[in-house]
Amino acid sequence: MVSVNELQSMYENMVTARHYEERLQEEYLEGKQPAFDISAGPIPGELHLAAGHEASGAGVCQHLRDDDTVTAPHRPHHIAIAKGVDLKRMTAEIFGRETGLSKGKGGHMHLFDPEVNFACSGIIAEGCPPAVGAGLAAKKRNTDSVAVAFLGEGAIDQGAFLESLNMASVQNLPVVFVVEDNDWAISMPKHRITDVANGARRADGFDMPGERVDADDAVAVYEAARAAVGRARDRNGPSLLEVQVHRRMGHFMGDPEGYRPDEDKAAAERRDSIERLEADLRGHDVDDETIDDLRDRAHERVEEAIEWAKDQPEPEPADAYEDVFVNPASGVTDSEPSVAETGGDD
Amino acid sequence: MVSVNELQSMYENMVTARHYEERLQEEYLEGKQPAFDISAGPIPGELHLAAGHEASGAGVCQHLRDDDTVTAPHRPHHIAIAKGVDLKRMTAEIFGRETGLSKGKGGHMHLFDPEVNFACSGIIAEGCPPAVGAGLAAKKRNTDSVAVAFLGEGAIDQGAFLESLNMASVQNLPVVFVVEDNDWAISMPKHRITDVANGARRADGFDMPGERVDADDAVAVYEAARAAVGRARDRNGPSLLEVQVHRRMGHFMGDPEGYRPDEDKAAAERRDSIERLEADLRGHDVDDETIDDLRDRAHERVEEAIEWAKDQPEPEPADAYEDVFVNPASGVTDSEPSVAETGGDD
Amino acid sequence: MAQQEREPASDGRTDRSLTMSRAMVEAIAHEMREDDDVFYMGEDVADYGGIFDSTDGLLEEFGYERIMDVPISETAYIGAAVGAAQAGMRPIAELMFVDFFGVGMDQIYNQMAKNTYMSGGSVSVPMVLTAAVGGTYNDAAQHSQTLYGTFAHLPGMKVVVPSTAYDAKGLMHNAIRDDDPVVYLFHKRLMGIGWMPAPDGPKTGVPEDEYTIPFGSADVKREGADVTVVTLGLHVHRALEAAESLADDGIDVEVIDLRTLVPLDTETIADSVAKTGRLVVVDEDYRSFGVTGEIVASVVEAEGGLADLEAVERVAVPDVPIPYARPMENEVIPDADDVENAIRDVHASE
Amino acid sequence: MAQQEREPASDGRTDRSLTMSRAMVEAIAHEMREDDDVFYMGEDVADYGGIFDSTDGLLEEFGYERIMDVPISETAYIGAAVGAAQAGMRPIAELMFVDFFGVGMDQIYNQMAKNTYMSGGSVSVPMVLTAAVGGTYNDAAQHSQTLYGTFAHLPGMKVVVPSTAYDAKGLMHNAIRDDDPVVYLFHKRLMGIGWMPAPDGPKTGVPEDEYTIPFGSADVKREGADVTVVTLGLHVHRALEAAESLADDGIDVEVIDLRTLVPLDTETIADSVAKTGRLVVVDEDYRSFGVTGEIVASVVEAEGGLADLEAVERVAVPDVPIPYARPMENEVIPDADDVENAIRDVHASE
Ligand SMILES: Cc1ncc(C[n+]2csc(CCOP(=O)(O)OP(=O)(O)O)c2C)c(N)n1
Ligand SMILES: Cc1ncc(C[n+]2csc(CCOP(=O)(O)OP(=O)(O)O)c2C)c(N)n1
Ligand SMILES: [Mg+2]
Ligand SMILES: [Mg+2]
Repeated sequence: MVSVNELQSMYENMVTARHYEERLQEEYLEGKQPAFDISAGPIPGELHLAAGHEASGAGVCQHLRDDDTVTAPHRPHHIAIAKGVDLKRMTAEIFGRETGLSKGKGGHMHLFDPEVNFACSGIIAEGCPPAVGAGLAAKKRNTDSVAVAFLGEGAIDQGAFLESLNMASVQNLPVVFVVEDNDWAISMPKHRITDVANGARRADGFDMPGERVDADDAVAVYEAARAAVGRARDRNGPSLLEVQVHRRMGHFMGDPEGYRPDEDKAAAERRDSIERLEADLRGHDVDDETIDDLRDRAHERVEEAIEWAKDQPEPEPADAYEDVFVNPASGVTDSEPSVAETGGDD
Repeated sequence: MVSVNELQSMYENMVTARHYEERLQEEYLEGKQPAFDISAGPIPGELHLAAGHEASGAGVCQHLRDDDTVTAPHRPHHIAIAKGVDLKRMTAEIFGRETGLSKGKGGHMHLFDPEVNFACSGIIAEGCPPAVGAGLAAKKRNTDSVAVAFLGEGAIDQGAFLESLNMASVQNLPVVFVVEDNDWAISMPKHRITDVANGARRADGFDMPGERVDADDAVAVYEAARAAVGRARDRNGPSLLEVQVHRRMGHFMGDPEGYRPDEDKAAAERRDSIERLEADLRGHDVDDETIDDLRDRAHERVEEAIEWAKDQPEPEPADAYEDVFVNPASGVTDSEPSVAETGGDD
Repeated sequence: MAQQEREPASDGRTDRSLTMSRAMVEAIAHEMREDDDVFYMGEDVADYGGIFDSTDGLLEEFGYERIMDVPISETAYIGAAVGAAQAGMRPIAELMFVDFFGVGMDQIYNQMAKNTYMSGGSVSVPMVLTAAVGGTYNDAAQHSQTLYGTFAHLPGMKVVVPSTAYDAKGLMHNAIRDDDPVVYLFHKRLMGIGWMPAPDGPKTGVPEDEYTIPFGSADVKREGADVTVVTLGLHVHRALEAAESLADDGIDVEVIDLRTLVPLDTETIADSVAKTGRLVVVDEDYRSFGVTGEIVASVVEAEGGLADLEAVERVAVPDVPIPYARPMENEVIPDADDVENAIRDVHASE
Repeated sequence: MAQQEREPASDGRTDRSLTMSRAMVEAIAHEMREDDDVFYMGEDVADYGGIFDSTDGLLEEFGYERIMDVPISETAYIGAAVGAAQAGMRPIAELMFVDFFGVGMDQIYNQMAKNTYMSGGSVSVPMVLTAAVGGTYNDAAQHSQTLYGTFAHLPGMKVVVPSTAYDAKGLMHNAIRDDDPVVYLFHKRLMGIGWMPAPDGPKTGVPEDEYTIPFGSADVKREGADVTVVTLGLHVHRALEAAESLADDGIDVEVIDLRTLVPLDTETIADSVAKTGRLVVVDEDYRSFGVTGEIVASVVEAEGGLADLEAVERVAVPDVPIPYARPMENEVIPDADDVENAIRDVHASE
């Protein structure tokens, strides 16, 4: 059974994530006015917000430690927050600043925080194999850390995910695959791209337990994840979990969502996992004041991170030549991972 | 129920295939003596023989017409024979001759016979997506032709196969996937690379029927394939079939098979699907003479094909520049598929 | 300039201006009307109309059967296009961003590109693979590449890179009708998408009637006597901008738009360098082992090329992934100033 | 020649000859003994010992846990190597034939190669990706490529191509110890596999002790004054053969073995061309948009390079897939005669 402390912790993560997304949305859109221009404003590039996905990140990561690895997809913020990624440096990264997690090189789809073993990336299902690799490293080193790969329901038809299920299974690795099913892959409804309404059905074909949590319910996710993470930590092998979530915003900021029925969007708003968890908290006799405190603290943290990030300096142009092996103009024999050799493009 | 005619037809295909492999083995190895040298002898390159796989090709293709498409993997001969590929031109191709199916450009892993819609290729599971495409074309053109993708059990962990299952399923395409399970992927036993002893279990995760035929039994394959091909032809969607076969020879010619227990190899020889089918024929009152006739005719056809092939001329060096779009040295604007422009490498 | 183009029919209103995406879509729609075997597959190509407007409006006319959304299974659907093409259809398959090629490359280069050859010509693969390329909007290392060199290096595919609406339409007609596989790479920044403003150049007059632009015919987008700039895609416009700016200083720049990398029109390049003696090659792909090196080598190899050549510069993305933050992305993707500087350098040399 | 190599310890018996595969395996075994974090993953690497002997004998010493057979899931296991490397281990992942890159390329180039950059250097990916390359034994279009240019073009990977047992060992030590991802491409024909006889050259004296060969140091395998040949892999030996044959005619050829494509030792090349004025670039990859063009461009760009250069030829696979039958395969893969002819051409020119 979930403890009140854990409920509160999940709640705080979820409220932080929700407020974070809402604030990023403001900051992002503000700069793209009046006609939406993706290359304008304080936050560069694409932005995929996860409002409505919070129960998944919070419920799963509640079972994880810093030495556990998480890989996340293009919609990563709620997971990063629940995993304990440094919020200030993550925000600075999203704003493209020098003190960002990746010094401004990665942006919101490429957040890496080795302190808590978190990474995300922008190609569908791409994080699954590296999660298998983290599980393999844990097994080889005989630690009890685990790895969790998050992906969207649109990603369950991608080879990288399906191959990873088999590899984790045959090598009995401590890996949990978590599918966040928000019913949409950009504009494509789930039923258009797969006949399997319950993605967890795929697990059996790889001799792995699969379970679906059919509501935006942080506590139900928490319970299912307890079993899956526990199984991994006890060296009993991988699991697949599919979690129903909802996408409250467009696929990316600027998405006109012309393909989406109004009722679908309205339903996403009705099924609010945060309200539901609030009710659970009250059911556990947590009073209004405590809940308000948790929420205020979360909001404050978000504001602080955003303020801090916006104050940070931008990288210098020449920083672009650092942190990669660069094919040197002459026979440089340095084999360090970070080399600054090439001086420019002309 | 299978008819006597059909039993005889399968038998003839199987005996042809078996004798073909044995004869190719002789021709191939003869030229590589005394120390095995892969680049010597009348048959160039690698050679993957399918002795022991015959029940699969024969049992499935018995249900196919020329307008049905088959894609096969690196071990294709028995399937090609059962599908009705021109044996002479196929043999000439294997011997690298000008009159081969591909004019000597493809070799034994790249046999294409558009007359009967057969193709094979050398990358694991690579033929699955094109089979899906053939099924898609049939659906779009509203014909009742079907497509069958053959692959090895080692290929069921490859993304191309797994993605194809989903795509065929969600688009309800007339495709049958046939897994030939010979227990080995080169030197890797099946249990080392997957926990799913019965690969047909994967089907359910894509909402598709899956069935396994657990013996080297052409009649059982025939029955299972009847249902699967029939389902496809009737526009009821794809199926997955796994068929137990045995590899009587090395993975490729020259494979020392040091990894393979003697008993495993002995078992492969014991479980001979051809002997089994012979017994079935006798059970259907086919007499010795008829069986001998079938066998003799098959052997004759093989000998003829090999003799013919060995008599064929080799391609000219400059033929290498034909049948592909070649980046021309100057602004040639030809957009035909076959262009000979580049004159050499120096 | 592009002598080979078929003249538009007399009723074609050539004064009509289109964005590059409208011009592409017009060609696709025309081919789909003419030939039932043409269809389009990709992610978000139906209701959404293509993330970069590549199929905008087609669903309404042709329906879900011919403008097909597919699972996020690039290997499966690109390979399915190969299979359908071999069965005689003319599929167009879209890879949403060229950067995703790595999940489906086997089907692309080992089957689509090779099956004609491996079958000795008995099989042809008349399909088009479209993909969006390019940076300039801070989408970082996995969504900003052009990868021109990667596709042009591997034999069996024609590689098309339009820079204007006029070219985009004619090249698309040709691509769909071609019996070989064609990789058609369109630059996002040129498409004229509402949320990603295009520069002025790509929106051009486009005849309403069909017309084809043959592959392998580079287009001299600007004639000049002093320096030859060879480029493609977005960088045609950046080179033209640099050329205009240098005209004031009396440097007369010729700008060659390759339009196709395979086949490559080395003749037009060599002729121009014979005239100018000075060469600047500009692209948005990685510098090393790619387009710029090939163009330089092709000039050096041409009859008299080495003698003609007085100075050369390459302007491309230095060999680093594309960074996210603006100052860094601007640094690595060549802009008009970078091109201008290179032109000045080769002009001043000797 | 290779000044930078660490001297073998005095007890090293440098007169001991090894095949290239034995030399590679020796380096791997040494690193595995020294560091528990090193392990090897691939298809048929355990009991079989690697289809091309790349792990021959390692299972016996290190067991299945460290010499790991994996499912035929290149995306999964190469990506798993990335994950394990980021967790601090030092995996070696083998792609059995480089031709299969297309099924796993996303993990290779979008993660292995880019994660260091995309993380601003907070993550490193100390792994080695090995793959067999090359033709000459009639394995046709899907099993005979070298694809040097494909890997060298995309940033973030070091690319190593040994041509002798001595180099193979030193480069392998360096590859495993490198904190960057390294793609190590070994040519099948050089390995000394029983069933695929190697030419004489690759079997060389190899010290028993460890030693490293720094990346980015090309090796002048033969000094000469008249013509510079730049090459790598198998073609080092074909170029040396051509050079010997030409020596009788008084043409003195210098043969440069690149050893690594990334980093590229352009200095050694430019110095040689400054001396000879004549350049032949030879490789086994496709001609266009690849290695040969890059080398030519790098010489042209070098200080004084354009002035030094009097004649150039490229010898590579013309832009066709590799055909199966011998007469055709022999035609497209450059042999010593092709190299000799090109050298004669550039020597005769002017
Ligand atoms: C291999 C690949 N194909 C396509 C894309 C483009 N793309 C980005 S997100 C997305 C939809 C993902 O849907 P889902 O996995 O359900 O995640 P969600 O966005 O709903 O959270 C697509 C197709 C990509 N990034 N990578
Ligand atoms: C993508 C890819 N990976 C690896 C290989 C090398 N390879 C060729 S056959 C084979 C084993 C195939 O086993 P299976 O599918 O069971 O077929 P079988 O040979 O047993 O008939 C492997 C690994 C390949 N051709 N393609
Ligand atoms: Mg989704
Ligand atoms: Mg097998």
